[in-house]
Amino acid sequence: MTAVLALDQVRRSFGPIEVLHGVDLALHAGEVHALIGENGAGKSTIMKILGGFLAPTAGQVLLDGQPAPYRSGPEAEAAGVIVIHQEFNLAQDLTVAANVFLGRELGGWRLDHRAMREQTAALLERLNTRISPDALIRELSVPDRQMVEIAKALSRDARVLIMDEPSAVLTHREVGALYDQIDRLRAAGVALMFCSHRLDEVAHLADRITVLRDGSVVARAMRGEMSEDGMATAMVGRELTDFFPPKNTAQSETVLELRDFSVPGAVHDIGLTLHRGEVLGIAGLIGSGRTELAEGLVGLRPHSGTLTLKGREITIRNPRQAAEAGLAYLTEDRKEAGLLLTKGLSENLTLSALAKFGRIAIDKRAEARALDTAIAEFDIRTPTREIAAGNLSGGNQQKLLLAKTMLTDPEIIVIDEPTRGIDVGTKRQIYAFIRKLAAEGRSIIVISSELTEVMGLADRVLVMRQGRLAGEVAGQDITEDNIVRLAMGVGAEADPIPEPKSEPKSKAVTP
Amino acid sequence: MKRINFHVLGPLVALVLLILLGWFLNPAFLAPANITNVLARSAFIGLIAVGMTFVITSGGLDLSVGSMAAFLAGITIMAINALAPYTGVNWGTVLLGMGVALFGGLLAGTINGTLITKARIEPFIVTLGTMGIFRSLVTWLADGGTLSLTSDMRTLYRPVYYSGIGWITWPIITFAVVAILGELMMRHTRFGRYVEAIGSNDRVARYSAVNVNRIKLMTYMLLGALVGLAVIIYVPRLGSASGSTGIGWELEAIASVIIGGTALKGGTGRVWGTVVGVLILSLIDNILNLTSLVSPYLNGAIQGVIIVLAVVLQREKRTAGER
Amino acid sequence: MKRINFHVLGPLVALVLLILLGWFLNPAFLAPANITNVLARSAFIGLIAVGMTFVITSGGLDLSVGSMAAFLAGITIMAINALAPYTGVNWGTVLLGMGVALFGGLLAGTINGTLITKARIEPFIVTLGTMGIFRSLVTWLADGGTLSLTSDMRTLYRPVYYSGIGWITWPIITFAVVAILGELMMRHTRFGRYVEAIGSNDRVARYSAVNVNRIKLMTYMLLGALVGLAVIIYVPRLGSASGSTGIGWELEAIASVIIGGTALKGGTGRVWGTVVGVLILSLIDNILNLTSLVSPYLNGAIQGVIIVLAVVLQREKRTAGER
Amino acid sequence: QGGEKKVIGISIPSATHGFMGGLNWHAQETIKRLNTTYPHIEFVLSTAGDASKQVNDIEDMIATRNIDALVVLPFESEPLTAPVKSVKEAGKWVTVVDRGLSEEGIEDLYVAGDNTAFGRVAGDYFKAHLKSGAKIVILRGIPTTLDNERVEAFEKAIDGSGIEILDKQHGNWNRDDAFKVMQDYLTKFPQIDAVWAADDDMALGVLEAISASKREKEMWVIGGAGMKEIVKRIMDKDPQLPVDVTYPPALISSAIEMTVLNFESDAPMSGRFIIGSRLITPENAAKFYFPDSPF
Ligand SMILES: Nc1ncnc2c1ncn2[C@@H]1O[C@H](COP(=O)(O)OP(=O)(O)OP(=O)(O)O)[C@@H](O)[C@H]1O
Ligand SMILES: Nc1ncnc2c1ncn2[C@@H]1O[C@H](COP(=O)(O)OP(=O)(O)OP(=O)(O)O)[C@@H](O)[C@H]1O
Ligand SMILES: O[C@@H]1[C@H](O)[C@H](O)CO[C@H]1O
Ligand SMILES: [Mg+2]
Ligand SMILES: [Mg+2]
Repeated sequence: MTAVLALDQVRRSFGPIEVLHGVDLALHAGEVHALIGENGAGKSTIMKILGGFLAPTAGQVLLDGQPAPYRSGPEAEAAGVIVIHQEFNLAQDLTVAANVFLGRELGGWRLDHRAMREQTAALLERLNTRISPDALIRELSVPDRQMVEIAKALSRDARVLIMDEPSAVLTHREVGALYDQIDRLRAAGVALMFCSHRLDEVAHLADRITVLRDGSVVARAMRGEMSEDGMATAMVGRELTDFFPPKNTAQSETVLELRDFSVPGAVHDIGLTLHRGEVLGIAGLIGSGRTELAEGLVGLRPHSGTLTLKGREITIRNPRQAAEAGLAYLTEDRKEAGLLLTKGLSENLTLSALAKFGRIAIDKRAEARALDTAIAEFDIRTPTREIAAGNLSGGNQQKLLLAKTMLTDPEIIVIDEPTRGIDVGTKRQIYAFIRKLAAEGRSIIVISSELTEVMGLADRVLVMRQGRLAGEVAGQDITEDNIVRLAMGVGAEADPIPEPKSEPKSKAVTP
Repeated sequence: MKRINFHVLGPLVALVLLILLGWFLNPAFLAPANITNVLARSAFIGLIAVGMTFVITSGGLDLSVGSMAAFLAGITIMAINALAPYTGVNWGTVLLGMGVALFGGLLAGTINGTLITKARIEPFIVTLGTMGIFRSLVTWLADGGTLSLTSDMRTLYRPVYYSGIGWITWPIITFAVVAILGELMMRHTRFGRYVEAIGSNDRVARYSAVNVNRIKLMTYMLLGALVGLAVIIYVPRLGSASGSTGIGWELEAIASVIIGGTALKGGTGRVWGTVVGVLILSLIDNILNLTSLVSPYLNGAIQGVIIVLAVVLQREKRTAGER
Repeated sequence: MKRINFHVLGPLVALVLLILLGWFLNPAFLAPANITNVLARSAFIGLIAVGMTFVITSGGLDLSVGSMAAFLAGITIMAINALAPYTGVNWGTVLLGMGVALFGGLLAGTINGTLITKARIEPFIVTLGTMGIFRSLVTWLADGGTLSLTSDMRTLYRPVYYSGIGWITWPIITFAVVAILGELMMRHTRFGRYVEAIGSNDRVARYSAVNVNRIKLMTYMLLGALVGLAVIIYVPRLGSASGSTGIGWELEAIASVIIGGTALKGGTGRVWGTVVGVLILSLIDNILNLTSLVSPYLNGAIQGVIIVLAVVLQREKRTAGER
Repeated sequence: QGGEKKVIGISIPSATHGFMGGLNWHAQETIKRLNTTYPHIEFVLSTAGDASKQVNDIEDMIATRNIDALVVLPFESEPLTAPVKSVKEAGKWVTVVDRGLSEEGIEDLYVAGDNTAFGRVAGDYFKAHLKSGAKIVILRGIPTTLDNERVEAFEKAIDGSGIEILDKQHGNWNRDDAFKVMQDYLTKFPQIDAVWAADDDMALGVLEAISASKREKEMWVIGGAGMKEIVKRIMDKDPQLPVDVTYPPALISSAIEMTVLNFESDAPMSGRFIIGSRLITPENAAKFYFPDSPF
């Protein structure tokens, strides 16, 4: 069986630094190929090379055994090689339908808006989402944008579909829809490749696994040949134990209390308490309002209700007031709201905490030291320190964002998708770090779409549904089943989106 | 567009308020003669502003249009005067002159567009440069003075500005047709879609197999051609051009586009809004002339205030996390 | 900065080429008198352009600076003339006048900035509006004519433009000090850092607890104050102001900023580049006066060509391998 | 020939409207002509779009061109006064043209039109040819001192005649602007008996607006300066354009020539030469008609 698309001894350098050292790789029709590796190992670079978006510095790309005839992404697409990039590739000012059909609009002289809208709606339907084809991309949440990317890729006539961390920002429900589509395409004979840091997903989907470390292939396996532990070990190069750190008991002191907290149009009458030293998880489906709640909390969105911080009622109208009150928020939208992609690492690192680096003049040496610390503490892998943040690998961008948030030394930290796109090894470090913060007496709210993460990390889990609190689970009751049932609407397995009105304000499921 | 966005209609509201104000201050304001005057005068800036909408929507800018208009008017007049002795005083000669204006505009736009896309220089700088160049050239061609059509050609060509179908004169018809075509082009053709996509994010457009440079070039060519068209109806009005023709048209055109709701940074174009913007600007002038409320020295101040107010009406409500 | 970026040095190369050209055309070009002249007259636009660098870097724009300068010069002159009879013809009166200019500039900048940040109107529109307003006001204050310092105040104030430390006159000193402070501010202070952050992505800045509106407002206030400072050294030069003072300064200032390598879309500011840009623009004028090679009608064309060429030198190479 | 080498600097506003265009043309023609007559005299011409640039030009002439004499048409009087004064103080010959300096006694030679007369001559014509109760409109130039002088003189001249000035807006010495302003006057005022357009460029825009509204029979128009198209129409007895008031752009030629003669002849050239504004009528129009001039 000859490969549809393959790499032959491919090398790639950025400036003086080589990041791929002679990679061989083959994608076969009707097969799902997983590419795994630590952050910065070179996965995205490989995918860009396969898709024509980057040229190899040495070696070649083979399509059907012949040197690939394309010189650019669009040419590759015309040849049936489609890439879903790790970073979004959508025009913010255009509608969902316009983005899905960008470059291949339907219609003659006059665009056939209706056909494009209908076909887009059908694709989205297939993915089981409620996104409107007429919505502007800028109005969509991060996971919704990912779903649009997937819909866009599905709409093309793919022989090869390459997906760079397609599930990193998706919740349980959308991930299911994605898997269905992958199965369907595999059955139709498409050659698929994806990368992911969710190793259970890799085990579930992949027919073939390639493990990359520091730009070289270090292991290959077929379905069933490699356990999740084996994958982790191969990626990191050493054994990983104790994935989640042990939970410690939170103190009884309440540091934060919300009553009747609402964010117009998204969050309704939320009441919650957060204790010193506690890790509070928030779970829910896309659109359940978790992000809006967090953004309301730190003053990024208009809100109503009362917020009591260490016994004092305060108002927070903007993130600066939040920062002054010791409250920090780490956004899920790393590219648009988290990092200045064209700026250097230290400019990004110190932006929120610049006041610490000098009253008037910025102490650049202190900044450099802070970067050293951050690189060490968060294991940021970067070819050089002079790189622009946007040129870091996706996972390393996430680490930089974490480091940036922590630099403000907050007492209460709201983290939206803390390990989005982060490799297993580093995840473990981050979990340990979060625990350490809690042990120091800080309080952390973790919003995560990865159920295992919420379950493994949180002392208590709040579940949101349609902008309201659906319930709370703690201790032994933190189980996947309990959380999913609350997120979907209690006891309604068959009906994922029931009517919102009749629900009680908050349903405690505490033991 | 299903839901009604108040801010989208902002400029329209401003326009209606202005019309009511004009009518209240002087009933002659709504006389057909005045309406013809105002609409016909709006046509030059209007045509240019429609083209400018595409350029700005794609993320570009063109400061050279005023000087380009002067230059094109100059060469059109020189061409007609030079041809008339051979081709005769007839419509053929006028048509040749029109061809010079259109073709010259297309060429001028191509020069701007090529420098911007091929030589990759900021549009602001390229068109600031060509702005100086075109104006110098026309001053030089006119020897510092005025280039005028010979009086027989003038008489022949004149109706193109002043006549039409009843009170709807040719400039008005041209402007209306171009505005409608422009709106259709922006909304319903690939070209319009690509222009918006490029202005929104040109990397995304490039990745989607859009020929970004060609589309950008085309926006400048379109604008150039529309400047040529504006010149075609400008020349018969006064029959002359000089170094002072079209001074400040670029600012008026850009202002109309932005008042109409197109973002200066590109991505969303609204041709009908531009038309409203053009009308708002010419109405302000007209109303100030029709009333003598304030010292004429203060006209500029009143204009300034109204421009800002017209845009206040279309402020967008803050969305997610934006404040 | 470790490696030398050729495109960063582009404007500097253009400047050096221009200096060599000037020297070649006329050796008197390098005489101290000429150098003093050129540097001193660059100071007005220079001061304004340094302020404009911050505004543009933060993603803003200010079209009103030329009219603002005219207006401030007008009220400064009126204030000095009005005060002199009471406070006497002395430096105290001049200082009060300077205070009017600075404070007026700060206030004007605050108005622009507030409309932009609080009322959330496009900077282009706000400052197009205030551009008209300031110019109208000065024309109105001057009754269509010219506002002039009384001759005794004029004589007293004059050395502020014409004297200094040897050939280094006060305008040169002021410009140099402001340029250095500006460069330090952009590179080494929180303010500069925030300005760049806001210009490169204001959402990220907001999420990073930067007070975006306050910083933006401050850029307009800084620019206003620098326009005031420019007026302080402009008034003693000509001793008068009128409706035509400062016409086109906004374009010159913006062009200097962009020639200097600051992107019009914001995010990266280069104050030293702006200084080079200002010098390039004033040298072009000066060089055109060094010989009588071309028809004065074509001066604008030559300027245009040089501006474009100066920027060609700094085109960025597309990153290798990206496609 | 072969006299002493001299450099004469000429600084004038750039050709931003018809009149200035004419002035620029005359300056260049004169330089060409004098260059052949006096090869040892070098001319340095610069044009400026605003007062500040004009001061720069003059500074450059002193610093790099080593001029012996300066012929200057100040963009504005006040701002140019001190810079021109320092040229004089540096021992150069100074000729001022048209717009006088704001301080007396600086220049050696003053060659100018008469702005007061420009307004008065027009005003006198209105007074003589309109009945009491007649209604007129005025188009003013760019807001400047010289425009103010003209309008004041005009208003003074018609004082007591019973002529009513309906409105006076700025047409900025520009055809397009004048066209628009006149269109709006025509909308606003049902009765207009005459128009003082105060500049021939504006007069052309005004005439066009009137003819588009088909009200040619109702009113006549008076411009100013002596543009060839206008003079031609007066020669042809156009009833809409009965007369014009001169303000010849050629006065720059006289100024340059007299400055040259100061160096080349023994005749004393200093003093004031005011070229009065005269009325061009169909009878004398031929004398004012120069078909080759661009103005
Ligand atoms: N344009 C660029 N300039 C410089 N270095 C780059 C550029 N793009 C990628 N790199 C570097 O190449 C290396 C590989 O990056 P790549 O994005 O392929 O990693 P990855 O395996 O996808 O990681 P992640 O899991 O974090 O997404 C990283 O060190 C990255 O910093
Ligand atoms: N009731 C609703 N009806 C329609 N759209 C909604 C509703 N609630 C939220 N949305 C939209 O759904 C999107 C996702 O909301 P949000 O970001 O708060 O979800 P989330 O719970 O944080 O999940 P995630 O961050 O994983 O998307 C937003 O664009 C929001 O406007
Ligand atoms: O520029 C003006 C006018 O055009 C006028 O007609 C003559 O005087 C000049 O100074
Ligand atoms: Mg990656
Ligand atoms: Mg979320």
